[in-house]
Amino acid sequence: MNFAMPDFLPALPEIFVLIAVCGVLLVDLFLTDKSRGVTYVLAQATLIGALLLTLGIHSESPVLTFDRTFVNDPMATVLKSFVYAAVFVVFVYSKEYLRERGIFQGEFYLLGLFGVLGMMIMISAHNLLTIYLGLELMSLSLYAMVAMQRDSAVASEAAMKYFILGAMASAILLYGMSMVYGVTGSLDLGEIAQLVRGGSSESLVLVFGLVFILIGIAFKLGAVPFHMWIPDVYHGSPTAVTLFISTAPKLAAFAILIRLLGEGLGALQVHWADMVTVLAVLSIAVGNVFAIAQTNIKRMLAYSGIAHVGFLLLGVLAATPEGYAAAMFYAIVYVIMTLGGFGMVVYLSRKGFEGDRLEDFKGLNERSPWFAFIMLVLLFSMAGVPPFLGFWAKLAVIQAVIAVDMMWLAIVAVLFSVIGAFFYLRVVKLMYFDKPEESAAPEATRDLQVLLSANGLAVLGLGLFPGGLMAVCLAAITG
Amino acid sequence: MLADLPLLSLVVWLPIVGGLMVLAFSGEKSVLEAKAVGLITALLTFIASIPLFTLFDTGTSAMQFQELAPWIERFGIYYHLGVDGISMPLILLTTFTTVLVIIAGWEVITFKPAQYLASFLILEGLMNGAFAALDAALFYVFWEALLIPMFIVIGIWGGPRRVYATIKFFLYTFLGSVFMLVALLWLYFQGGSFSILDFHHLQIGIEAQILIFLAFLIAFAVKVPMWPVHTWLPDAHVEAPTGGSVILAAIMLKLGAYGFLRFSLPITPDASAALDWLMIGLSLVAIVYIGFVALVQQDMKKLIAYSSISHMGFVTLGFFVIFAIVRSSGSTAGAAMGLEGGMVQMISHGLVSGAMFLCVGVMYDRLHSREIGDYGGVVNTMPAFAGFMVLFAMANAGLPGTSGFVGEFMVILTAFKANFWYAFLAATTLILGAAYTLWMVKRVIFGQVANAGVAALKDINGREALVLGTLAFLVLLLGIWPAPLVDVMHATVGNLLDHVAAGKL
Amino acid sequence: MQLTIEELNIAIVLAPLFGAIVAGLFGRTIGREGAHWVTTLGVAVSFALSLILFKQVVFDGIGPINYSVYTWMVSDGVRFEIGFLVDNLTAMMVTVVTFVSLMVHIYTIGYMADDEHNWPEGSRAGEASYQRFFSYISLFTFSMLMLVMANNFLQLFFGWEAVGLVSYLLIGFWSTRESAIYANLKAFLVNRVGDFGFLLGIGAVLMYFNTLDYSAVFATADLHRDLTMEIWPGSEWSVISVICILLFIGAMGKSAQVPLHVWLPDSMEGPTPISALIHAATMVTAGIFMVARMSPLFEYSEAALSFIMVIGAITALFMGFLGIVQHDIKRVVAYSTLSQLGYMTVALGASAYAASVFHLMTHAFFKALLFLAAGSVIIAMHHVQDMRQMGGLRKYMPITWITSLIGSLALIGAPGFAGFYSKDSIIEAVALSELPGSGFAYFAVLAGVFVTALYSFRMYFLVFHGKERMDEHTRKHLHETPHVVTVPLVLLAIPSVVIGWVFVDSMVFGTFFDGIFVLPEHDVLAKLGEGFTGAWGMLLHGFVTLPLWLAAAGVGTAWFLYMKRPDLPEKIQARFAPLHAILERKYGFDQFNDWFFAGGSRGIGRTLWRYGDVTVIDGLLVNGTARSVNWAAGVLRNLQSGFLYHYAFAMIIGLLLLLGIFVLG
Amino acid sequence: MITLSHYLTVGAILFCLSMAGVFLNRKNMIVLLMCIELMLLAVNINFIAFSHFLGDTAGQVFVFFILTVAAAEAAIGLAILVVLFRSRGTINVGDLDSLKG
Amino acid sequence: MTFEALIFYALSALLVLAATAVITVRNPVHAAMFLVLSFVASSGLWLTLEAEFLAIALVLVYVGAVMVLFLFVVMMLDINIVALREGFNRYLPWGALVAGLLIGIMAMVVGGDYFGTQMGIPEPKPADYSNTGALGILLYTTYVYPFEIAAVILLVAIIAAITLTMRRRPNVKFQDVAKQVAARRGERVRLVSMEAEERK
Repeated sequence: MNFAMPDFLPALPEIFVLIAVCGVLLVDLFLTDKSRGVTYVLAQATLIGALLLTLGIHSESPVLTFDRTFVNDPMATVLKSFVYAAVFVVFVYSKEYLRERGIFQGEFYLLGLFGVLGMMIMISAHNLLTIYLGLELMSLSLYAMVAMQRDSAVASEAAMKYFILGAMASAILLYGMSMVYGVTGSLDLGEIAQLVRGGSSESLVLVFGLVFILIGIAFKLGAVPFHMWIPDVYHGSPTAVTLFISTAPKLAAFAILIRLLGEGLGALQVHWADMVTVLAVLSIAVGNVFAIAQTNIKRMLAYSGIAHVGFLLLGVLAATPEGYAAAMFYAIVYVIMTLGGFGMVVYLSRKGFEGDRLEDFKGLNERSPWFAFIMLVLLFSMAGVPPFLGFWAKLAVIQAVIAVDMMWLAIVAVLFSVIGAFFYLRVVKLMYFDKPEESAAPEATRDLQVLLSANGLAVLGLGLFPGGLMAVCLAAITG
Repeated sequence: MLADLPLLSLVVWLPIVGGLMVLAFSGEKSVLEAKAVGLITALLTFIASIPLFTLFDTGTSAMQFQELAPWIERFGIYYHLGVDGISMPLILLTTFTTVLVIIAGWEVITFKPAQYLASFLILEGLMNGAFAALDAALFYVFWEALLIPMFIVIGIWGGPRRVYATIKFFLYTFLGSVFMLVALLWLYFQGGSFSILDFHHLQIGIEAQILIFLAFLIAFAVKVPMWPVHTWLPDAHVEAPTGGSVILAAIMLKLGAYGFLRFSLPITPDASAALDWLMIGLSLVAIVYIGFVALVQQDMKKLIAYSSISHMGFVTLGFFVIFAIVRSSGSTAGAAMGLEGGMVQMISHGLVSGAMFLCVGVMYDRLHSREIGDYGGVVNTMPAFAGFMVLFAMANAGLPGTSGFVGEFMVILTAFKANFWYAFLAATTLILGAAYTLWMVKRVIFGQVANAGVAALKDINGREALVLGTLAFLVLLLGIWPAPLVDVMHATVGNLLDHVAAGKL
Repeated sequence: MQLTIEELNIAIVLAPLFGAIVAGLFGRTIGREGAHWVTTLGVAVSFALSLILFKQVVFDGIGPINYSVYTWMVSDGVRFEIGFLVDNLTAMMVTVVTFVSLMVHIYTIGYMADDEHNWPEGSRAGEASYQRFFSYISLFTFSMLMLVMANNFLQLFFGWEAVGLVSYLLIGFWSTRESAIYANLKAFLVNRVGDFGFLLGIGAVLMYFNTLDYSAVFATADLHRDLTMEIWPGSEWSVISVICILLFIGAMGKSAQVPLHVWLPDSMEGPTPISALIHAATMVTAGIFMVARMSPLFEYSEAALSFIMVIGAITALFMGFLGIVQHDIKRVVAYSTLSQLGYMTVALGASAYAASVFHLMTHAFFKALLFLAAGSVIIAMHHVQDMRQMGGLRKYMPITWITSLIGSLALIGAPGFAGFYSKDSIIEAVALSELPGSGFAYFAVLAGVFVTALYSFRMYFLVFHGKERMDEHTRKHLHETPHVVTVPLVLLAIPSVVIGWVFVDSMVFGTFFDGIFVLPEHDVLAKLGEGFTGAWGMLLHGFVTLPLWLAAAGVGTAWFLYMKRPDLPEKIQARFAPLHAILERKYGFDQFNDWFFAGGSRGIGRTLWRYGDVTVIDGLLVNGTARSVNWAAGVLRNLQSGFLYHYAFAMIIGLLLLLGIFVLG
Repeated sequence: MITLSHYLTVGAILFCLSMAGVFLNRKNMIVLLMCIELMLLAVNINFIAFSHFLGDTAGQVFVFFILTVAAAEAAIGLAILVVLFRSRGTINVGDLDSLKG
Repeated sequence: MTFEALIFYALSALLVLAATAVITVRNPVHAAMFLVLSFVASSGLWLTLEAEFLAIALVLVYVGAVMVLFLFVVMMLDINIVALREGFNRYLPWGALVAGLLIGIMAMVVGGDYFGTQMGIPEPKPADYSNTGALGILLYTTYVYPFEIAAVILLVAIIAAITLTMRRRPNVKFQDVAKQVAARRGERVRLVSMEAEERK
């Protein structure tokens, strides 16, 4: 039996992150709670290093290695880079928050970095097996992170729900994978794509498997009706963890969506496009309508996230490169906006005060005009009002839908976005039109303030010049 | 030399940058600096917009002062600005009104004045952008973005029901415009470009045209506003601070009408022709129905708001009667006056309704009431103000010699050519407009001093006199000599008319 | 310095405007003296120049002048211009207007001298009211001149509405009086009803002639005589008729013809000088002037002419009746004005435009005279206007008495006085008209003569003769009014006597009004002119015609009832109580209008607002949608029950659904 | 004769049963964890059956990994369960409803 | 019915019954035991599918380790069993309906022609075929990358489990042998001299 040494280079970032995490793990063992900052710095350094490596080995065309179980292509490069960036921001935002709640532990960063590794694996997966393992690596880390605040009853409840439903979703996904495997006899996405395209296989069973796979991914993305964990988990988790869960994993989930549906089962597009349509419409509707009734901003943002996923799926269901690019753009934009949104919650919070009720935003304009403005930008961006970034994301996906002549879908989407605008406006109303209950500006560390400002301004700035990011996404999809 | 400057970019971005600078003076100690920066910015913008008029070539229908730069190449979106005879006067109106609004709010706004000024300046830039944009996506960006400062303005500095009003305002208009977005995207796919001028020449079948037209209609009808999607306006006006009402009435409503000229008519001429009955019907309903409704209002701002709707009915009537004329005569002769009349009405309404709202604002600042019943005999304590009020009321009632007359006159004359009954119903505004306006004047201005509040009123100060006087001058000037305004439109309107009459089928 | 004719015209028009602006904007600075000087001088200049103009146009025969001053606007190939058309008709009107206006200006100096007493304590509106008043009447003069000198419909409409505006301002001059501001709103709105038609008429002109220039329209009028249009499907209307009737509706408003007359009596709430100037001499005759000016159009529409004649006849007779029962001295004159306007209108309908305009001119003088005389009485009576508190005033105010008598005689058409020539011409012309309705019209104008005489002399006797019914205090202070008041009376009395005699020949039967066009088959005046033997002949002939005896009978009746048997009127009143009630209520027009139009509009408005806007659109559609979305959100959120098994169940259902749709389906 | 279908049907039944178990069990969280294990078992049966009938060992490799992951999952699941019990004193599924709406 | 079929049906029935019992029995300990049974039954099924290594691994790993863990937790948490059964029957019809429907659809698909007849029965592997060897070769060559990931996953599980469950309670008393050994006399014994007290 010949065993050729695989090419490790494309997987360098993964390898680096793994080694670095192990290093951090060891270092952390010898740190006292006072010097826990070192772990934080190391974790951030790991992310930066991974980013540099990822960009360094960037390749224009797909490079497969490890017996075709791993792929490095432009999409992987872009998505991974944004994953690092998102997690970097999450770590910055959450540092003070964790410290105030006594969970500023090395494990948070370790699990976070393992989660990042899982996402990287998902993004670069080219085999059903690696997809599954990446997904599990990420999910397990996330489950644990949610439960980390052990004395919090809601956090452990959230973790339990997340875990049970997540495991169920994994099983469903696996069931779908088994069907695909059973029909094609292969786990390799490239081979599967070829076999499916060849049409030699039974399409009914494939569609059957497809449904399960789609549900698995839909769960991770949080598409209706597989979304029910999202509000509870976002709400129950410590905000720092909510930040983490709600951002970077979406990019990874998007990646496997493209890998599985776009690359692997692209030939079944006629079938899954309709399924995705159903999910998209339901997500947009449920997300926007349910959000109206919320009184907790984390919950509200959770529902808003569900609606955003619906929009993202619009780009996917178009099943064109432009559509995928639009969806990817949407995913990235969503991550940027969500970081800001939950970042604001962190900003408002302090020891013993979560700052996650809507009323907590009352009169923010008088307490801190600048951050009220940042939140305003974020909210309008989420509502899809130009000139902010969120508008371009919506524009891109709606355009993708119109390009495939699904006008009705575009109209449904925009109609619900109007309903959605209402609850974003309500927050603006609280911040700007209501009187504050306390007058002092919320306290926050300098790095949080700077980064949060940058985050908001990015939404504005990229809104004014979205062309670059769009081009990046298109290039990432078309190669 | 002057023409080489990117004038349009200047009038768009100068106020926005200025507005952001004003925000830098948010502190309580730097109120005066904030005001100074705000006023200077507004004045500079106004000055920058003047060459648009003086250097304007009335002989051509082509876009002038064009600026073109790639913006988002992925979608073929360009930063493309330019003005023609339709948009140029509106930009001037915008820059001018903003100056007045800033002066008018000078001492009145004490709560966060820097944010107030910044909102208006940013709003100004965005409105100028919407008028100047020649790229549909760019237009849409401006069109939507300007909701935000207005939302803030009404919400922060508005009256007791401001939250309801401003959210209603935002959602209403947002609802309207998303349909336009879908239509614009569809058009993009037909021609592969977002250029409005390219849209004009797209060949589109009649069914598609009708759908596009309806999508545009929802967007623009809400903004104009046309019956029955007008109910946001009275609320927004009533609750908005004076400056907000002025900008809303003077300029924002014009955006909707402008949209009809820039989008609906040239892009979907055949659908416009096919559905002109609808548009004319809605316009006439606006004129008559709203006229009656205005009659019974007890709140001055609400009354003026309703009168705005009624007056905007003339604008849309003027735009859409042209088809009936073209149909009956087979040529475009006689139709241009409708378009030009609608345009003139837009400008005039901007001045007159702005002035009316400022008048109400003057009284509100003193007595903090907009109820007609709380006033009476104001002339006894504010004679100079009463003079202005009566003048603007007369202009609102369409008295010849004031600008209010010109547009209505032109539209009614054109409507007569289309159908006697169009003109008949439109002309009822002569009676209704006078009735609701002058009845209000009677109850507010004339009569015995009604109560101690009125007895204690102080007449307008120099600042208010300056604002109202400037408006009075323009109202009279346009009434006595509208030719300069109308002349800049001829080439553009003629071209538009030929284009629309030719159709696309 | 020799002015060109163009400069002359502009100067005539602008001189009053200048005065108005100076007095209006800088009234406080220049003070009362300055204000009345600048405005009076402005009008005086205007009057002097108009005399020059009259001479040049009428006597030097430089002919009709038609030119444009500036282009107001060009749209759609149509040039809207501001310009002047000056022919004999215009010249006559300009002269009359400036003359009466000048008289009124002078008179006002006296009449308004104590105006501050008319304002409540502390009202700042009363501070410069004197200056403002002068500004307004000068502005009125400007507007009226613009109206009569217009060479196109646009400018006509401008003047038309501008005089309406000034009328509005002046009726409501004493703006703290509820009745005044009610009256001025009413006047404006009723006028607007007329303008509504007028504007539509202009629209029709533009549509069919594609120009608003008089000369161009008149030149092609006959080409349009057979054109028809459909107002509603299946009905063919003559275009010219439609245009003419629409335009005449405008005239009905301005010249207070039934049923749009209701504003005029109420307009007496304004100060007396403007009642004289605006609501008697000039503005109200704008409608008459307009129809005369449009004669080239009206001639082609017998339907319109008939309509005009009938409306005029109704006004002439029935408004006269109302004069009999009024007690307010100014209202009597006002109803007499209505009645006289009816005469003029009837003449228009009979195609006797020249007679109509002639009557317009004579009426301007004697009615201004009567009003100013009434004003003089009012001044003397310390602003008491009720005739029941007067009587025997001739002893105290001889000049007023004499001039009033002259005015009244002129009004009833006593032979030799101005009114005789004009009124007789009208009656004779109507007799000759063959249009439908002319019979009724003839009856009305004849009966009107009697009625006119009756109410005129009723007033005369009640005011100047008989018992002195005023209170002691007033009587003590009774004396003749100052010269600024009496001089205009005298100056107006002169033309009231002589003007008819001077101009009847050229104006009614000659070719003076060269701008007036009459079709040969309508030309009653030409027929009448065949028997015309000059002013003397007409005077003599007058003694043998019915009108004179009717007038005499009227005077006699008045004398009998109010001098001889002052107790009788009350008895008659009691005897014919229902009839009297109808007259007291002015046929119920006001009540009907208040109830139907004012109340109805408010009712419609309220209904549309409450149910249309508030309930249906806002309540049901807008907020209803918002509410239902909110409600749905509130209810649906219960789906998110918090229970894991429900979440799992949702996933299973989702799985089932997708399988069901895509695998089974 | 026992065909692939037979095995797959067993897998399907097992899968559905365990899913129904998640839905039906309203009291004990531990049983939910067991149901998850059963679901994975069902998938494993599928993979092994396919692997056998396709003559391809990759399916078995997959099962190998699933087993590994399932063990890890069980560990974490139980750890969360312990945390939950410590913080709330119950593992009753029906009591876990403080997050809702 | 062949012997193989008999075994298949027997094991399948056992599996299904055991699984049903897992979700229906009251006592979690019993449930765990039934789970063990179902693992064993499926391990038997896997043997019929010539997956010897996995069959053994299943028994070893699951029955031996995972189930012990389950039981350990069950015991540790000491849950009131009686209260845990309410409401089950109320939802049973729904559960049965949904499960039945689902089984129907799934069985229809997987029991269809494609897997039923089109896919033939493979030849049995030769006697010297080593399932473990084949698996091992694949695992360490083709699937080395997933193998590494699996290792990481286990590491995460360790870290997570420790993080979540290990508590350092400040006032818990425990022995630290190293500390005990390193103790010096001076740290433990303090010699004090005190005055004798007088008896009261």
